Amino acid sequence: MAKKQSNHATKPNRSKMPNRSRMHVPEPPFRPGDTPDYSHISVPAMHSPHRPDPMCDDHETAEHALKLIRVMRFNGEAVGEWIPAIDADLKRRMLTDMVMTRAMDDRMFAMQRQGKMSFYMKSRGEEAVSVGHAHALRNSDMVFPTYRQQGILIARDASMLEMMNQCLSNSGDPLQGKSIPVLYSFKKHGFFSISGNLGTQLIQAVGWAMAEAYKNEDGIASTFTGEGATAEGDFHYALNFASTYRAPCIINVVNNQWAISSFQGIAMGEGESFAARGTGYGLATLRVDGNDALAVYAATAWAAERARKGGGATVIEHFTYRAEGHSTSDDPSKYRPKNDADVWPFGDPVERLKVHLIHIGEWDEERHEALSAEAKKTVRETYKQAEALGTVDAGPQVDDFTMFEKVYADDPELLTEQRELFRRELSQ
Amino acid sequence: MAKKQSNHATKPNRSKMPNRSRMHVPEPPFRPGDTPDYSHISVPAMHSPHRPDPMCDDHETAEHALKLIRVMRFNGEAVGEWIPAIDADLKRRMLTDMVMTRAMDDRMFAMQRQGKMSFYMKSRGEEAVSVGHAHALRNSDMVFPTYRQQGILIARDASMLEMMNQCLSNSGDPLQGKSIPVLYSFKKHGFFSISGNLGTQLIQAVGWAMAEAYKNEDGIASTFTGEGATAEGDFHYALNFASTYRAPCIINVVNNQWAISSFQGIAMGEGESFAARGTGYGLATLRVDGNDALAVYAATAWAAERARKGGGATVIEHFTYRAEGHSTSDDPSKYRPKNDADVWPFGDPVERLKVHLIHIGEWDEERHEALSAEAKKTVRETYKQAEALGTVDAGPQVDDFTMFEKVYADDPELLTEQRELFRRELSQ
Amino acid sequence: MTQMSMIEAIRDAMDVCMTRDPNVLTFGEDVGYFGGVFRCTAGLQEKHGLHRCFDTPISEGGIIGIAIGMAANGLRPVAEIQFADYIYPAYDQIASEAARLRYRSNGDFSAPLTIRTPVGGGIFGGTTHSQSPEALFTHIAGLKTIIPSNPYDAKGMLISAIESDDPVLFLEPKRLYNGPFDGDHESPSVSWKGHPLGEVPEGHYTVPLGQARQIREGRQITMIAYGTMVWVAEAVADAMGLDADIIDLRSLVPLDLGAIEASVKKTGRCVILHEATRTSGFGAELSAQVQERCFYHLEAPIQRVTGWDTPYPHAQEWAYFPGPKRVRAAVELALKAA
Amino acid sequence: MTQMSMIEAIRDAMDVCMTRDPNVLTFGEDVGYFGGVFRCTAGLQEKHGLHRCFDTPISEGGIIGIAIGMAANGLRPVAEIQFADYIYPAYDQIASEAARLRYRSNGDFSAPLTIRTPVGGGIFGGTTHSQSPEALFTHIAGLKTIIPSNPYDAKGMLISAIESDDPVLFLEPKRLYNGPFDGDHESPSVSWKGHPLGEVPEGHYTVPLGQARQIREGRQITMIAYGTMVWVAEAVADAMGLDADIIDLRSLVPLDLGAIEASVKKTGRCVILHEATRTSGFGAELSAQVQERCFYHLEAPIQRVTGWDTPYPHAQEWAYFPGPKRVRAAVELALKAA
Ligand SMILES: Cc1ncc(C[n+]2csc(CCOP(=O)(O)OP(=O)(O)O)c2C)c(N)n1
Ligand SMILES: Cc1ncc(C[n+]2csc(CCOP(=O)(O)OP(=O)(O)O)c2C)c(N)n1
Ligand SMILES: [Mg+2]
Ligand SMILES: [Mg+2]
Repeated sequence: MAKKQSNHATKPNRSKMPNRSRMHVPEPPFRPGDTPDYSHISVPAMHSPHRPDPMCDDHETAEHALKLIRVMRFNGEAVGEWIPAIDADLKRRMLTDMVMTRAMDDRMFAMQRQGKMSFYMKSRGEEAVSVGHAHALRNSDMVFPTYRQQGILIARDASMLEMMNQCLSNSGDPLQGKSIPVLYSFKKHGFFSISGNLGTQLIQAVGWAMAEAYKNEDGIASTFTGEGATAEGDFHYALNFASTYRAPCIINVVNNQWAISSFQGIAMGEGESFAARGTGYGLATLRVDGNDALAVYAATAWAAERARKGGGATVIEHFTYRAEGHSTSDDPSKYRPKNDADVWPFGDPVERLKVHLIHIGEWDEERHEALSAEAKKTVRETYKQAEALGTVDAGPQVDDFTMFEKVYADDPELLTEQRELFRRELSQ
Repeated sequence: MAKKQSNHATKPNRSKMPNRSRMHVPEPPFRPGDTPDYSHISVPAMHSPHRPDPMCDDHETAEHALKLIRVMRFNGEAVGEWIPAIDADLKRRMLTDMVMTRAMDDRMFAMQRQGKMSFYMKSRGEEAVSVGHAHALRNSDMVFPTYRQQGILIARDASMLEMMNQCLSNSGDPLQGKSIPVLYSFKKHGFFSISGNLGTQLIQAVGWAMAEAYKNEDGIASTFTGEGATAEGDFHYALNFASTYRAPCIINVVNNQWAISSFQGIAMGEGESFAARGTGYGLATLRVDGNDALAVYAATAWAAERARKGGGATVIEHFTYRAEGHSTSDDPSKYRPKNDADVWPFGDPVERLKVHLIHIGEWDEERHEALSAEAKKTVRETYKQAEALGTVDAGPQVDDFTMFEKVYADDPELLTEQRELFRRELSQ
Repeated sequence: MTQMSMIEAIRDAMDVCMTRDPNVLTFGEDVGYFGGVFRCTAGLQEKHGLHRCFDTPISEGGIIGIAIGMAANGLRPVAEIQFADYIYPAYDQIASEAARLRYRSNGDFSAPLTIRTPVGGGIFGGTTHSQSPEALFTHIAGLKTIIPSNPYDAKGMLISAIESDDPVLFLEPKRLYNGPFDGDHESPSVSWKGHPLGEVPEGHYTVPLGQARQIREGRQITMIAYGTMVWVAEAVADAMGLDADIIDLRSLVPLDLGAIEASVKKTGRCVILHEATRTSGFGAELSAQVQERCFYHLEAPIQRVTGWDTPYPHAQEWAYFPGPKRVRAAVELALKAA
Repeated sequence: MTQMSMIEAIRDAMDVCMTRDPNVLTFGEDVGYFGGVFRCTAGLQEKHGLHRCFDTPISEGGIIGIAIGMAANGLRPVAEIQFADYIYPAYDQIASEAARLRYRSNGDFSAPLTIRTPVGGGIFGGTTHSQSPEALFTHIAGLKTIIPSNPYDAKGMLISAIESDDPVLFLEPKRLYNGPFDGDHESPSVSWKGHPLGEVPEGHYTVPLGQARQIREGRQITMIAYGTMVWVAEAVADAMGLDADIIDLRSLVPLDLGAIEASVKKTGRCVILHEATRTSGFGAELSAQVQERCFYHLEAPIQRVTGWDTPYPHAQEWAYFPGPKRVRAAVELALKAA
């Protein structure tokens, strides 16, 4: 069969058992012990597709679903039609937010290893996606994030102390210990409560966006999923309802190549891109280099304009790489080559924005080092303040009785009874 | 915004309330009281897309998702690359099956109106889809039908008496009254038990097909959904899993324009075809004139060959029209113009195959009348036999105790107890 | 006061709320132009506009998903699920999301939506048009589950549900849409016309959630029911000449434990009725509660009268339905026992 | 006999079945190369081949959907749902399809699949990694729901489940994966090594579904538990020096009513334990059954010890968990009463 060239080479069956089955199971090109080589993935240098008018017919974006919007070359030069009209201040701000996000991640990961919290999830390698995206939206646009968009909170000036308190489930935790670390909720920053259940928020975001239109307001919603979770029904619901009601929203698929231990081919199958999933629904579709903060900004701004003007939803695939383990519970060396992240051909998003800023004469190595040092210091000091408010297993802690609160708007009789039972249990 | 031409004109808001909302809600072009005019829907006469090799790259079928495969012109002439290589005997057999299906539908509908059964669903206007499809498969290929593919059973020589017995829930009902009318199950005819829950069987069919491949057998599965039910998550699961594991199956969307009272635009949104939903998953996609039995046959044969040879799944949209109410519980004049079916520009599937057979000199009006009369007679006589075995409220009936059977492979203690309680209840 | 069927009462509740509050809207499969397969939303689109009463794709998960997003964004969506048997694709959105949003965000967000859906058998709907899945929802902390048995309650409770700051599942016993039903399917159907509980006030009123309705007072036995079974209980009490306390729960969560406890402490005997499958039905919770609270007052084992532990069959519908005979047998057991 | 943790026992059961029967296969999220986030399928892909142990898209509904199709087509699929908290997107496929297929087709088709999924708290998993949704499945006629409490049962029951001609939901108390757990989270964790129930036969054996295990014999009180709570019950019985009958149900549907009835008729007192939310938990059904069958033998109200009617909180995990204190209080109530 003349099936198209796939984005990933397929490996022979590794099992000791002969496989007479005709059932096809996709496998990643490289496993532990292999030497990864991504030369089959093309890194388009100057080949960003044309930038159509944001109110164009969705057809005009069909090819965008299969190409890759890029702005920054590896040498720092910005090229092509998608160069966003933003000044150096904003670019430096984006760099700062990305560096800060990474510094916080590193600290929290280390503290989890020391038993200060039950769990943590880093976003290393994906900082450009959240930060670039956030800066192209209005702060009042509601985002429905997954657990890997902490950069949006940083970009929106959320209190890092409150974020840390949430992770530590301490006495300052705005969620009073109810949720596991990183499942933030910050309505005041247009950041919807993150669900532990993958996918569910995609369609909720569409409902939120429909409500904006219903109320004749011009806010939009922006929702995120990993490429793995696109397989949930909610993804289909979101695309379908967004299309039917022309909901003003952006549906972001962060394709970081991995869903815990499963490579993106498990969710993708014979498809070619996750953005292309949107084509059949009549939605606009963009595919963007997720390690290129300016490209992410540009694609987001395009989609936000389209949504705000009544043009309906855009599916954006952010093509990137999860540079670390899935979470503190994960060891990626069990299922992919140790140096996989290093040989990934799209570089590091912080480095790339830095090189660009230097290239245009708005940044230098010293300032960058100062920024990194400053970020680390801020994080360290903020963490100290947070720890003073307690950790998951050292006081001061959340009052246990808070667990009975906020189940309903007001407590039903049964819960009052149970609270009393618990009081007696404690006094035993 | 230069949005593409939509397949349906949109109507102004009919409500008495001023609508300041920006939320878009699609509406069908015509409602009761309107004079329907489908001249905006193009009926391609000679423009069937090219017939690629069934093992082609799925890309090559992307345009097929937006065009319409047709074989028969309205004058009966067969044209284009998709003319199937079948002889007049098989064509007459298809015509016979379609006529028989319609005759049975008419009779059962009338009998439901007389209270002989609780419910019935006709397939008028869609007979070519089921019959044309069935004849292009092997009888051993498992179909996962909806409630509107009774033509497949007729085409596969299932006993009409058994079908009627099922509808009557009488003493001869192979399902012993457990299921409502038309939810047939005929494993011996490769006809999977129909679920009352829409959509669910799409992904089950993919599992069935995976099992065929797993066992290294060359059977395929073919599954059906109405265009309305494509909005269920199961549709997405089916496309995704079929793509990932290259399952040997066919995913049929019967777009009969209506889902009870909702026009196809509610499910479709800004999309252009239901076949196109498959494109983003890397599946082959065909769109076929569902009132053209030869085109349905040709598309099915193509997809079956592809699946059987290991080329994976095809999504086929059968573009047709539900010529009657949704079911005996429905009154379509409440939501669409009374003559909508008559002005639908693709004609009647029985008529079209008949005209073709006459055109090629293999049929004439007399034979057709004889066939119709014969079909009516067979149906009438079979129905008499069925009624002699009981109806839903006149004996002989299914023994009530059968309701406790087949819940599990063997009865758990609790059910034995409940059966005993029921025995006592009856003897009160 | 006007005469209303349960369908009209339900429609009127939505109409009243939509008229008072521009944030109220309703949608679901066939809900818009057509007005719903049971006609509960008939006329609402014409009156309130296309954007306030509209059709959705056939996607129960999607319907509840958008309702959550809308509710979190300040609207008061009323979502219809065409039959309760089709609510399962939305189970995750209801149980993991709507019911959890307030808790997991510690009150930062909430999802005050109402889900309406017809339940119960009696219309020859077979396995997939007859189910009563209430117990599957009463186990979900954060969700309210209610079920009226007559037009008056239906309207007042639906208004309460729409105005509630919590997600509410509003179950509509479809066998009661057009009239009360005493459980005898062979007797001619009765309409709400002329029935005192078919007398419904015009305009706005509420029936508070969490309060049972005492249908009649008695000292001999307590009959706890909801939905269709309320009427079967009454009919059996009449036929047997029972001096029964009959409680129509109306709200399963929150539950009116006070009413239940007071009654069983008085009568010492208790029969619980529901149409759903027996094992792990809501009757189990009621039985456990009664036994925990009234143990020393019980003079006989609490009896459960329920559907069997099988799917709801089609032809054997009336053999499955917990009709008067099954209720009578249970009452006799509850009375006979020492 | 070899020493096995519960994880190893579960893996071994699959290995044994896959070795004996080429129709057995297993799949789920991260199940293939990696061997599952709890490592239950580690090594099975390498040993049995890519097509017999593989990764799936993150789509619980899809996973169960293909399992149904495969099972109907003669295979014996074992599907893993990564956490029971994520089973709800598959609820429709399980309840409306797997559990109904035999019935609605009157035996023409059936779906003999096994669903494995970890349940319960105790690992600081918060609302979405701690749930015990068993009651939601015990209400579904046509489905079997089982839950082992130790490696020996886990292996024997999983083999029975895979060989069962009915769909089986096999719940794995994740807090017991690596060792028994007495409910005191502050004491050091214990391993299955050296524990008698960590002694597992090699090769094929079965533990029949529907038979409870009598953990210990006593005359004073009956403690009914399953999963993690079996160990908490034992610990409390030890600490209090109870002469208790402790029953590990193992199978919730089908239920070993004989064992329950015999025990409570003997002791006259009964405490029921589970981790799930109280309202409409499986304890309600157990309480109702005990009350119906043993009413005249009961000397005190049946007590339920459960999680609270709230989501499973993160930081307050041990305040939510029905630990030794809560069990002790219930036992005291059951014993004190007349
Ligand atoms: C409904 C559901 N199923 C499974 C999980 C367990 N789980 C958590 S993260 C994850 C992988 C997600 O991968 P992806 O969507 O690619 O996001 P990424 O972690 O790469 O950002 C899985 C399977 C879950 N949280 N929810
Ligand atoms: C899960 C589910 N939701 C809703 C229904 C109710 N229902 C039955 S048929 C139908 C319309 C289906 O329309 P479509 O898929 O286009 O099929 P058609 O009837 O046109 O063949 C609806 C909403 C159902 N059976 N199952
Ligand atoms: Mg990922
Ligand atoms: Mg249709």
